[in-house]
Amino acid sequence: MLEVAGVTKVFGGLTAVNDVTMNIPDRSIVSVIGPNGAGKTTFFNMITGIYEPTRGTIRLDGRELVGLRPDQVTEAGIARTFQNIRLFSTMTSEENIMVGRHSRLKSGFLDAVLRTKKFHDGEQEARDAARIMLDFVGLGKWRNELATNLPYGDQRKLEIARALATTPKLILLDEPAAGMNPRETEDLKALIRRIRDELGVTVCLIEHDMRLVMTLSEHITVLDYGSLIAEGKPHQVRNDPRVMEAYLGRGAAAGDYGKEERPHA
Amino acid sequence: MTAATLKRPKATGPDRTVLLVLFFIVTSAFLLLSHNGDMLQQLGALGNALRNPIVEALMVSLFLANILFAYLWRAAPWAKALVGIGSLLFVLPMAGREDTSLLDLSIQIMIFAALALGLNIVVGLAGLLDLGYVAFFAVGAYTWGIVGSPRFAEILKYFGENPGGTNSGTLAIGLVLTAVTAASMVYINRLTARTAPTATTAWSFRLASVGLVAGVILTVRALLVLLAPQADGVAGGLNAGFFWLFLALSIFAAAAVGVLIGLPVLKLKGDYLAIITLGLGEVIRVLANNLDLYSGGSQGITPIKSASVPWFDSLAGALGFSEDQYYLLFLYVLVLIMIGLILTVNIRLDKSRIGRAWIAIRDDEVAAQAMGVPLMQTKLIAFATGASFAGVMGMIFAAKQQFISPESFVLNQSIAILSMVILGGMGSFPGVILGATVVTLLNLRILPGLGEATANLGIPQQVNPGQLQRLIFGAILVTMMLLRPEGLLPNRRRQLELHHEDNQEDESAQGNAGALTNASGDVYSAGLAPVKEDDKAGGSR
Amino acid sequence: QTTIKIASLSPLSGGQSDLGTQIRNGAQLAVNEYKAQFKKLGFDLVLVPYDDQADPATGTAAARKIAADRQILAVVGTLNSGVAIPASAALVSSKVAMVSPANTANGVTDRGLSNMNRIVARDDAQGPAGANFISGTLKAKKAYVLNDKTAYGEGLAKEVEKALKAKGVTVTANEGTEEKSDFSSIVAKIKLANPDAIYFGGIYNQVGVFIKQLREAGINTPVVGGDGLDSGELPVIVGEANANNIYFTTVAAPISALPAAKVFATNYKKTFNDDAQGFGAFGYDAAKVVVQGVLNAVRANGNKAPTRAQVESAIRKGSFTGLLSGNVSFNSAGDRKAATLYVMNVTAGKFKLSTSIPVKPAKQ
Amino acid sequence: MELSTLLPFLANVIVGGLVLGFVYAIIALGYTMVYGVLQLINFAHSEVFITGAVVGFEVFRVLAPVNMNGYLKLLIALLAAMIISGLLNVVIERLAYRPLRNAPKLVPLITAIGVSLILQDVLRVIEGFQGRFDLTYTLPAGFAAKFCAVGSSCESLGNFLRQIGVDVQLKDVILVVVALVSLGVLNYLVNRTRLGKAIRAVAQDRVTAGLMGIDANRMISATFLIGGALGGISGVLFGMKFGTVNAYSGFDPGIIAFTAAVLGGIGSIPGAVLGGLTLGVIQNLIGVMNVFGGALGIANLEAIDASYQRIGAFIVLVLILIFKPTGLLGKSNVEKV
Amino acid sequence: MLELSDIHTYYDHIHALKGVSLTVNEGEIVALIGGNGAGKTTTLRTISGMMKPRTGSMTFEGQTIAGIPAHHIMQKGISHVPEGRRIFKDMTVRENLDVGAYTVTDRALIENRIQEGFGFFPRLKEREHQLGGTMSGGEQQMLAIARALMVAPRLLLLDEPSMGLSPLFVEAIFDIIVKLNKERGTTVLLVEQNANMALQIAHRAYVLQTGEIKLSGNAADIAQDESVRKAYLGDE
Ligand SMILES: Nc1ncnc2c1ncn2[C@@H]1O[C@H](COP(=O)(O)OP(=O)(O)OP(=O)(O)O)[C@@H](O)[C@H]1O
Ligand SMILES: Nc1ncnc2c1ncn2[C@@H]1O[C@H](COP(=O)(O)OP(=O)(O)OP(=O)(O)O)[C@@H](O)[C@H]1O
Ligand SMILES: CC(C)C[C@H](N)C(=O)O
Ligand SMILES: [Mg+2]
Ligand SMILES: [Mg+2]
Repeated sequence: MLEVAGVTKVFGGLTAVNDVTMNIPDRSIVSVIGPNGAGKTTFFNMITGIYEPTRGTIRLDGRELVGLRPDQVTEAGIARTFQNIRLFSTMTSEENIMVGRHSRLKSGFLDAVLRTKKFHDGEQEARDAARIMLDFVGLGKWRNELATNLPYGDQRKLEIARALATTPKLILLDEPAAGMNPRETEDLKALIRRIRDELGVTVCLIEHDMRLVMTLSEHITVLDYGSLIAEGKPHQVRNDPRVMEAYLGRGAAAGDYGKEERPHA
Repeated sequence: MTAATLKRPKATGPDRTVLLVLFFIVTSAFLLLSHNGDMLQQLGALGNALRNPIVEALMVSLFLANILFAYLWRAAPWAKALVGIGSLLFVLPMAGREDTSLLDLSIQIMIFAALALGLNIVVGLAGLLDLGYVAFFAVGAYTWGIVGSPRFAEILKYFGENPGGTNSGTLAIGLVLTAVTAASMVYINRLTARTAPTATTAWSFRLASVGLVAGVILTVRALLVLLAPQADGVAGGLNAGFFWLFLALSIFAAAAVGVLIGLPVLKLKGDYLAIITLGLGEVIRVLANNLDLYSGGSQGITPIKSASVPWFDSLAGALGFSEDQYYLLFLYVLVLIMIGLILTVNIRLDKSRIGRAWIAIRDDEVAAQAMGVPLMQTKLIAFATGASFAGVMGMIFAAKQQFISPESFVLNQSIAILSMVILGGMGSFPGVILGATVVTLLNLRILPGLGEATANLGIPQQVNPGQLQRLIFGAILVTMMLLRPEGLLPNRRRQLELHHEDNQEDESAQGNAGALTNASGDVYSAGLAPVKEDDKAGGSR
Repeated sequence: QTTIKIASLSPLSGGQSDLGTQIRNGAQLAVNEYKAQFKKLGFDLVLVPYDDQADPATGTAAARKIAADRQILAVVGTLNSGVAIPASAALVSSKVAMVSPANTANGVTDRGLSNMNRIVARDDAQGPAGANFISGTLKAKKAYVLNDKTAYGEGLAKEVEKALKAKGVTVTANEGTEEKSDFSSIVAKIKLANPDAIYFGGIYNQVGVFIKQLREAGINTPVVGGDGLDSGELPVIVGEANANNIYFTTVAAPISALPAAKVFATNYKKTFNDDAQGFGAFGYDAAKVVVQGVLNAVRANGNKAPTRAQVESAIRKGSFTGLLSGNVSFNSAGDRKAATLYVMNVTAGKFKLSTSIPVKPAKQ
Repeated sequence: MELSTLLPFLANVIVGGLVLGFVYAIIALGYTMVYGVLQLINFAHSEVFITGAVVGFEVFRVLAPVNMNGYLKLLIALLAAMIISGLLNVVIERLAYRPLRNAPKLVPLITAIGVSLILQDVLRVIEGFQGRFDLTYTLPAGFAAKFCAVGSSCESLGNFLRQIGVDVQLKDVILVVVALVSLGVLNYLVNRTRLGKAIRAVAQDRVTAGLMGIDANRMISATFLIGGALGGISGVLFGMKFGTVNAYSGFDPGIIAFTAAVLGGIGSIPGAVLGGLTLGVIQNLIGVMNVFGGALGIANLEAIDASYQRIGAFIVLVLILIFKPTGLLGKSNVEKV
Repeated sequence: MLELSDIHTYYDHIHALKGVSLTVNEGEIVALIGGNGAGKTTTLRTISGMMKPRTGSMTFEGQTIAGIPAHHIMQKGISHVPEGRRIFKDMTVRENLDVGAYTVTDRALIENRIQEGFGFFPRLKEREHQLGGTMSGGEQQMLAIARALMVAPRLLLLDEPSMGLSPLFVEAIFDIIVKLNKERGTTVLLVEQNANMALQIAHRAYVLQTGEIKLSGNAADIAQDESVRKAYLGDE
């Protein structure tokens, strides 16, 4: 579904992402991992139009995305969350999600002023969507609370709900489990599965929590210093010596990640 | 939901219906009394007391407070309606019949209220600091001022004498050019909404916009030349019947200028935007000061017509207004209707997809964009909407003053409007209206009243309140902001936010700031726009 | 005791408050002078000062307030023509007479309002007078005209330009500037153009700074201006040493030339602890016209309080004496019938009367 | 017109613009310092700087009869103005901005406007009691004279300047020197000292600066003190250069100086200087457009006279900001998401 | 060394800490664990003076520090690595470290410590002149820790130091903590979601739940506690 070919991003003299090619199949859950500063977030930023790649192409279902503005990318069907949470701080949870519906609502200026049927339908739809999404991620009780008042973990979930509200084909999650304890990470894991299974949304995530990554991903791409150093199924990646050296460290060889579950592949 | 957060503060406390009605009756009586010259003559000492400018200013303020209380207090709906309608449609016009300064004041308050509402969209909702807002007001004022006054005949005469090769052919060319370029702009826009913009689309868009401007200029020029022979027929300006047409045109003209100014500058962030709008506001004023043919330059334009509505005039006549007051009463009613419309538009926009998008970009541009909100377009809508309110009010202002000159559109006016917005409570519609009322009342009534009342008390002239209006106004501004930083009638959103941060402050005043909340997207922070070629944001080309 | 009020309308706050206050104070002195006389007739005469902040909109609002106070019978004001025009329009329907101590712009009376009068000459007299001086006395062949981009300064400069051209003087430029501090580019241009005379339509505290910089750049070309320069502050700003070769037309006789004015100046100083300047004297004269007009109307009304309409016509029709600037009567448009324009000459910081020119408005 | 007359003319216009630019630059620094640390457009700075001008006026006035070296008088004037304007600025911050530290950014902007209005009238009242409105500087003898006049010890330098047609006064040279020295000191203070580093840290994140052991309030006060002192200097320079100020004359140069700060990249010290100089020169060049229009025979250029000076500068600002959205030297502040 | 008793802290009306009492002894590593929104961050913020407790007492080495401004508390020897890293975005890596050493006046000592930080995190040395704001999440985390070490604190407050770090670095961080504690005697109060590892290196631990201390004791004991394992360690 998403085909990234040869993307490169150079900041001044620093090549943050170097000639990375990657395909994300429809309805899959894939991960991008790599040491700190490997270029993962930059990679996401290029897909979503926040940075323009120095080189390379990015296609969603055949449509070229390079050069589109972030909002156009969203409209095209890619949603994302941020590594540092970026919620609309003066809005309630519900309103945050309703903003997510923006590109799917078609009522315009005049509709709003004249309160046309189109407007009312759109508002109703957005509110319904907000309710559904809040319930989906389990934040129903926070509906009318200002987003900043939510605990950190719930803010992450709210961000996911907001991204889902754009009815994406693909959702990019940047370290969704950061700041969550193992217990909460388990819940998140279930949530991510449901996103794919129940909503049919393809998921691509960046994560340092190997338990999550190894048990959830169908495919893993590993970046180091901007370059792709390994990819494949979790067990292949896990045992790749380059990955171990650059990323997983000593403990990894013992294979204590993903003990409990095997990815269903 | 949006509606819930923006509902007016729940009127709590005891039911004050009786008090409200009583207050209404008393203040109305005093207002009517203190503005009736004949009665004042007969009242002797009491009359003199009531005539005291401070007392008078107080009467006016208290009377206006009626409407505020009707809004704030818990009371029976009929009482609220009675007070609202009674004050605005009955008592005020009646008092104004005796004292046109009241009508003038009320119109001016509402003009400023509308301006503040417009600026509120730009600053309060969309978070774009605009320090040149008065420019749009000027555009509206001049749109009508030029055609509704002898200026128009002068312009026609000029073009009649200097046709410069313009003829009906030019009109055709102009119209075709306008149509073609406008259409192609729409087309390119459609195109780039779907696919990535390329250098070609970008340049052709720019080319088309230049063509559009040229087309409009050609068309207008041709029209002027063709109409030139009619110059004598419009010696005093276009027929007042055109007022309505131009009411619509002033809206569009201001909105168009808003878009024109907005297109190049809305990419800028925070205070860069502020200073550039300030500059463009000055540009418009200086142009008005220099383009003598059109604007009359520093001499201004006068007299400017108002609409003529025969049935309204006869109504006013029947109510005992004198002929020279008809237009004021008419403008009063018009501005009342306008403010109602503007308020409705505001409320409806706020509670819509667009309003949410404004607040979203105010809170966090990056996140808003990632949620599918097109930045430029959303900001332009805010700019143009705000501008259009100013445009229509500019026209009403011109008609009310019957005279406009560049001096009425100086930077200080923009600043004053901004202070109304913030004093009232940024983002809160009733707050903003209250802010406009308070500032206008202060500047036009209370402070001058203070000066007049104390003029003959033998206070040394250096410290005479009449000459310290700036000082007093400044002090009031500072005090009010210190006491109520969230504004007089705060927006609930803002209030929550503010209190929220307030409480985190340890009282030793050790800075720990709002920075504790992850308010990453502060709209007023300095620019974030990427500059270097290699880290250009995707959307920037 | 019935109260009769006279209003003054001038900027009391903001950058022009200095001049506006002079008008108010001048008017106050005139009112004080007549208080006793009114008292005898059973009236309490008071002055109520209004502040227009030199802003047309504020001025209009104040005018409407004046209209609403029926005790106010007439107005002294304003300072700025730009304010006088809309303010008088707002007052005309309630027949409140205005007597302006300062407004020279043609448009002030050209509209033919029944209530608007002025005791100063019109710019279409003042302009040609300045132009005459430039071409006649100064024998200039080439002049550089500047203005301050206000209704007054630009209007006056236009008249000057027109008159200069009619006299065959080359006008290098008629340039506007709102700048109040830095004139270096204009000075450079003048140096380049090398005119025989410079005319500046503006007010002393801008023109003064300009002249100072001009002189410091070593340019001694004569500078001519209008009534806006009539202030004792001018040579102070320019600097005594540099305050040479400056001329201006004005409508009030120099204070030093009239014994009556001397008394006025002392009175002013005593009452307000400040030095009287040109506009103080004008304000005084204008107020005197108003008060005498009211007095005439009172008499005509059988010593009863007159109506505004009566006062309006008493002012327009009456003739007034005992003023610092000579006798006053108005033509049908409200222009002073026989004004005198004085051309003043500033040498070594001292004002000297150069010539005086009688002027009459086109209409009598 | 000949080149031989146009070139010296142009040189003069540019030199005039540069001198003016230095005045703007120092005023702009006062804005930029405060903006840098609080992100606040300190509208009251125009009055802080005019206060400096008033103090300078008083010092020169009082010292006028005293037989004393002119430079010493200037030094006293500068010091007095620095102290008073600096303290005034600190007090303003304490009373009108600090209580609003956590309020939305635009709230202190409004109190700043309020303070500005208050100060205008206060200054007028103070001088009004002595019957003064326009304050005209009495400069020490010679300040207004030509720089290196014929017969003076540096005649040859003066001759050179005269040869290329540049025409400057001693006070212009003094102005530039004082400006440069202040700039140097400021630059050292902000970039080389612990104080400067602490101020910059506070500017970016007050809370975290506190965690580093920095007393944010003291740093903010220090910033206002420095900014105010710069305002004092600029006030004296302004008064010295143009000769006359009144309580209301800060507004216009204040706006232009703030524009200069923005043009240079707000918050940046070299930016403020570059912005000030650029605006000064551009203003002057636009002011003489009509001469070039005349010389080149371009009618449209000829119509651009001094009345376009100020908006010409604004239009240049717009053009520059469109291409460099964060000003000439502003950091491109890339936000990492 | 550090003693909190009955501390109550509020965010507006949100009662975040409801009477927290805890002790940290000299030379200890104390872990503070708890779910999302339990109040861990608030506890650290209260200690370092970023927030003021509404009631309760708090002493550091016998001196009361409740309500004292953050910069004074810091000067007593407490360093705080805050949640969200809070790097100075417009300063380079080196400048960030320099500011971290604001209270140190000895240039040589500062330079020493900077080199030491570079030793812990070589990536920082590579990026010495990069702006803090453009660093990746993990890089910022390293910088935040190195910055806090510039003053050689006696008590180090760490708020989720492993957040956003790759597995390799998570281990490195814990090694560094242990090393500091062993070799320098630095006392550490550690907030971690990675409770497994935190409890491995800590001597003692507190469990915080909705603003209250629910459990305290030896780290090893806590790690064995059934409810803790279920709630925080992800055991089914
Ligand atoms: N705007 C920028 N300017 C300069 N360098 C940048 C910029 N953005 C990122 N970098 C650098 O590019 C590299 C890749 O950063 P990126 O944020 O993509 O890393 P990451 O893989 O997401 O790391 P982490 O896991 O720590 O979040 C980093 O070394 C970072 O310092
Ligand atoms: N800035 C804030 N404004 C308002 N409430 C807040 C703020 N920060 C935290 N809270 C609230 O205070 C409570 C304690 O939050 P705290 O951040 O201390 O928890 P935590 O244990 O650090 O959680 P996490 O693991 O998510 O970091 C929570 O209920 C949270 O919602
Ligand atoms: C000189 C000015 C203060 C007044 C001027 N004569 C005018 O008409 O506006
Ligand atoms: Mg990252
Ligand atoms: Mg936390």
